[in-house]
Amino acid sequence: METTPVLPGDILPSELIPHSTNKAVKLGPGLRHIPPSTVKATISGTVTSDLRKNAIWIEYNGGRYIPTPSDLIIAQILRSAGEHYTVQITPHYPPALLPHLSFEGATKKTRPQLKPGDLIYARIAAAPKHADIELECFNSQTGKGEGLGPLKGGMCFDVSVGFAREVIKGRRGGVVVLEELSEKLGFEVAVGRNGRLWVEGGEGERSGGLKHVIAVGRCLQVCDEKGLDERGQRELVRQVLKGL
Amino acid sequence: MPISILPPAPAPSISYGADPSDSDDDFDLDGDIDMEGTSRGLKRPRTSQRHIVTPGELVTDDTQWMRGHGAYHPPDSTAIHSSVFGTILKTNKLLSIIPLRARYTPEIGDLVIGRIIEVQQRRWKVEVAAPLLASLPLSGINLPGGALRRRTAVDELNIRNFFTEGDLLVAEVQSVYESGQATLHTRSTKYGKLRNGFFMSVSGAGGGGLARKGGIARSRRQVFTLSTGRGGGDIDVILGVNGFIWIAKHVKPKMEEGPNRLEESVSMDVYSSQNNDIGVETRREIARVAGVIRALVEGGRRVDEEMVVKAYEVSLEMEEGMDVEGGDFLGGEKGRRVVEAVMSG
Amino acid sequence: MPREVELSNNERDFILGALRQGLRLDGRGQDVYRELEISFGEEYGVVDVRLGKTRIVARISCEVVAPYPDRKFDGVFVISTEFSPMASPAFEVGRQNQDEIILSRILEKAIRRSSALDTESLCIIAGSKCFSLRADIHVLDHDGNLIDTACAGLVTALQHFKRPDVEVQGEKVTIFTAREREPVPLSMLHHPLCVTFSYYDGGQIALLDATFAEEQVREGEIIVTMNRNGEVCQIAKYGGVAVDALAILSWTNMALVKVQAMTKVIQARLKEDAERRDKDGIAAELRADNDRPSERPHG
Amino acid sequence: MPLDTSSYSLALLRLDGRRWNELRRIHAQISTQAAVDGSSYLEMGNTKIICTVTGPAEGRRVGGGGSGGEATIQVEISVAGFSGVDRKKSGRGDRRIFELSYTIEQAVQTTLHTQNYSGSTISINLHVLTQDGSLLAALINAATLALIDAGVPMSDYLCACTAGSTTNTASSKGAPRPQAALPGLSSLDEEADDPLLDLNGLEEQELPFLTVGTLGASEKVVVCIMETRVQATRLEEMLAVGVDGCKRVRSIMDSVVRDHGKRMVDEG
Repeated sequence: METTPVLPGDILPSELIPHSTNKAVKLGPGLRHIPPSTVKATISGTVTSDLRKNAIWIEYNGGRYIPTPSDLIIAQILRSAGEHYTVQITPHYPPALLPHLSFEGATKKTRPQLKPGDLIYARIAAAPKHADIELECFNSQTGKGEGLGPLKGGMCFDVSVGFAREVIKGRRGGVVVLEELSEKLGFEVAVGRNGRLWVEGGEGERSGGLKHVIAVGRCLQVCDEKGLDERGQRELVRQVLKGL
Repeated sequence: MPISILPPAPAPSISYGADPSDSDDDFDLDGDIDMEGTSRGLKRPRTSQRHIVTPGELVTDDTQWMRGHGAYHPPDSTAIHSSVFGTILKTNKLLSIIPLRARYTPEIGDLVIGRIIEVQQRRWKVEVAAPLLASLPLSGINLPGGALRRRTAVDELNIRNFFTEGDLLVAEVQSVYESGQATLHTRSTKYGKLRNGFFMSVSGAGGGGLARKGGIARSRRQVFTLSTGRGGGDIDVILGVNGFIWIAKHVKPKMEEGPNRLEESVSMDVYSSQNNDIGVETRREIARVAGVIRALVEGGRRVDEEMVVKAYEVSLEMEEGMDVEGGDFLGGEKGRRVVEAVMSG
Repeated sequence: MPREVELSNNERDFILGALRQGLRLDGRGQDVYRELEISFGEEYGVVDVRLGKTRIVARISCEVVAPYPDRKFDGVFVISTEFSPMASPAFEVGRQNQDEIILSRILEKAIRRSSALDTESLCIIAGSKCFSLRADIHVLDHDGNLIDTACAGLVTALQHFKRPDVEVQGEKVTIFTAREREPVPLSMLHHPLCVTFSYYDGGQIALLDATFAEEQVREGEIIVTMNRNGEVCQIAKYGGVAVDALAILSWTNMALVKVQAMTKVIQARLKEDAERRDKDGIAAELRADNDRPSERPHG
Repeated sequence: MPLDTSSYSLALLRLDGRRWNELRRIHAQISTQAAVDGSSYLEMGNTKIICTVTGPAEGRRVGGGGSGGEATIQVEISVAGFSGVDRKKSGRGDRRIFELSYTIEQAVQTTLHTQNYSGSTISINLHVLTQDGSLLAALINAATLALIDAGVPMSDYLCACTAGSTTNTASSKGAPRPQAALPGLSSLDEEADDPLLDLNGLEEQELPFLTVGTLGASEKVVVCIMETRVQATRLEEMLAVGVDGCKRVRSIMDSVVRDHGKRMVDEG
């Protein structure tokens, strides 16, 4: 995996663009194709490519989350209207729609009854340019929940969008905090690409449970703010665990 | 009741603690309301009509009572306190407080008069003086061309041909949501658009029960026809439970009503907003009825068929007995005299 | 359109649950402030205050104007607040937010009405000339406790600011630039600071320096403004859940301790800055003196 | 307007002849306006307020989202130009008025049981006819009475009054004490000072005071606003006197409501 920093307007050198004979090159966020064969960066960040998938995109941190189809996100119910929930992904984006029946095994009778303010872990089903964003909490092909759905209890922590992406990638993204923490503490995590992390400390909100959740949240936020490398992260985890 | 200018009063003593009203605070459940409702086996809930409670007052700390409307438990206590200003109503073990004055709370089956505020895709939003606007779905009205006709997309497009913003209608409360929002229907020839008359409203009529004073009482007949003197002809009076009143010229239905001909009677005419011809005499009598009702309200009396009819007759008598100097206006002193005459007679 | 960030039910329950066990998300005790960081700008009266992520810039400026006709012996002192949209998605430019009006009212009462600033000292010639002092408060980031931060920022800025020196000869007024004469610090009578208590469970839990999330789940707040001499300048409890009168008294006592501690931090930072400037100040003055003769021939 | 407060210590009578713990005459009426859901007229001494309440009724949707299932409360205060000593036209954007209405809004929100009225608005309109001190207290009391008349459920009366202190060291006009003065030194001459209940306009201009609003006769404080500088040691007395005053205000308001109720029941 190569990383080269680029600025908006930079023309990508052709050696960075994966060349494959049988597959078309896929351009990801932050890149723009100008025919016939020029690729320009539209955002500053590092060029990242995946040769296997024949894809290239720009990895960047900061800015707002822009909903992209098939992203997993943590969103908040605003209200229920008609046959949809109106859901907020970020405060800066118009609300998205989540159909009442987009849950695993949901029928009119058995669908989850969510109140305003409840959190859900959902996938962006479609993000059309000029219409409402649609979410789903199950795989529409298989009908399985795949871990999506309402999030009960726990706590939600805000982190930067880039960090959330790194957490999803885990070790590959250079984040080892969760692994390190999980050796000592038991907890459950959901990572939303919209920069929200949900942490739940297991059964019962006993003092230990709450404390662990707070500790996990603090580790993640400090990591994000200070941009710690792996060693720094290990050190941080060691300190926090000692504090418990 | 307007603000009265007071004569200089002697400064009240500071010792309000010894105010006679305070003795009422020690309201004794055994003495006042007893268990009369249950012990006598009455079906009808009984109220302690004379006893007034005010917000925050301890009603009872006996745990056998259940808390109803207008009452609350303070945090970490099982005692029942009143949250409104009103009288106590007991229904078996349920203790509720009926406010003396409140906005209208819709109940299923209420006959109400409303005004269309908003037209939406498949329904109207109707102001009925309740905390929330009531909704009248397109499916809740009789469509012209027979009751069995199906609602079509064309009807949805022409929704304003039936009712439009500002129209008045009389309807029945079909259901009430948990939020307190009412759904109305006009699926009867009794209900529908109002015309040929005069609208007035009586505030603070809500609250329900027997405690309602100076307002419209829920009674068996909310709609009645009054045959007036002085060439006025028949006048329809509709007393909406929500405090809205409609007084209009009586118009005979065009067709004979019969169970089988109901469908035909629903023509587009029902939704016309055009008034019929109304003679001067009729107009004057409509105004008189309105004046009579207003006098009753100002006098703090209940408004129902009996009272309205009686008061109307008294006002006619007074009119004939006197010179016509005061005109037909029934305000102020004259109104008070009408009310007094009704109460004494 | 951005909308106000509302906490999810999960966060609400969690924060409250943790508070009931004496835990705060950032690990502080209930009566512990975040670290008050103060830095000064190049000019006098420019102060950047941070309390955790909350950040406020206060700037004092002054000009000479005619005093108000009904207050001939007083200078003019205006406090203006601005919430920048970058602080929170709920803030909009140009539209006054409810919190903004309340913040400016509290500052008004805490500093102006308590006569922390001696406005009479701003008068140059009664009825015709006086200094008009303007304090601009800019909220750059909002993570709770805006009022305490803004008040600390404003009071620090007022102490840091220096107005130009003036000389009055009859009707003639000479205003000296900073080069001609060392500017004069403002005359302050006392230094009020705000302490906001956010309470939960009917006053059983009281938090100091609540973060934005903690503010959103609180039942009510009470803002106490005191100076280190133990004078209460202002108390504001706008509604909220009822609390015991005794709790209010004990909170005022606690506020005094916090105000005294905060005053110490502010004074220390002011002193550091003054020392740093003193060295530069002398150097600058020397340079100015040397420059002057050489400029003369041209003038 | 300098006020000679020195005479107080001699006769222990205030300018208007009251003792320290005396309320002014409170007169109130409810159901004064026929066209609204609830109304009241209140006099606290020479401070006179009319209040009308409309609702709960469905108002214009603000924002779009339901605000947590509670009714919205709107407070509007209009101060008559002739209400004060100087004829003044108060503008729309007056922050002081905004603060008053914000206070009432916040105080009423927690006192009313608005959970049952989600989506509707209760609007409270207050008109100040004359002002002679204790304005906020009078506004709160008038609003409470009008809300009771409108039949809106609430936990208890929200009643308010002011309490002051004859301490003159910290009044806005008084010579400000230099910073160096130790708090201990000044307390000697303060011992003769008395707390005062229910201040009138003149006293308010001269003396430090606070407005307390309590929930019924309990000692739970809903509103506490103080805008003048005072030694923290004086606070306890002022609060105690204020809370006690609120209890008395409650019993006066309660008797007004009861009298009115009795008349309604008797007449109907």
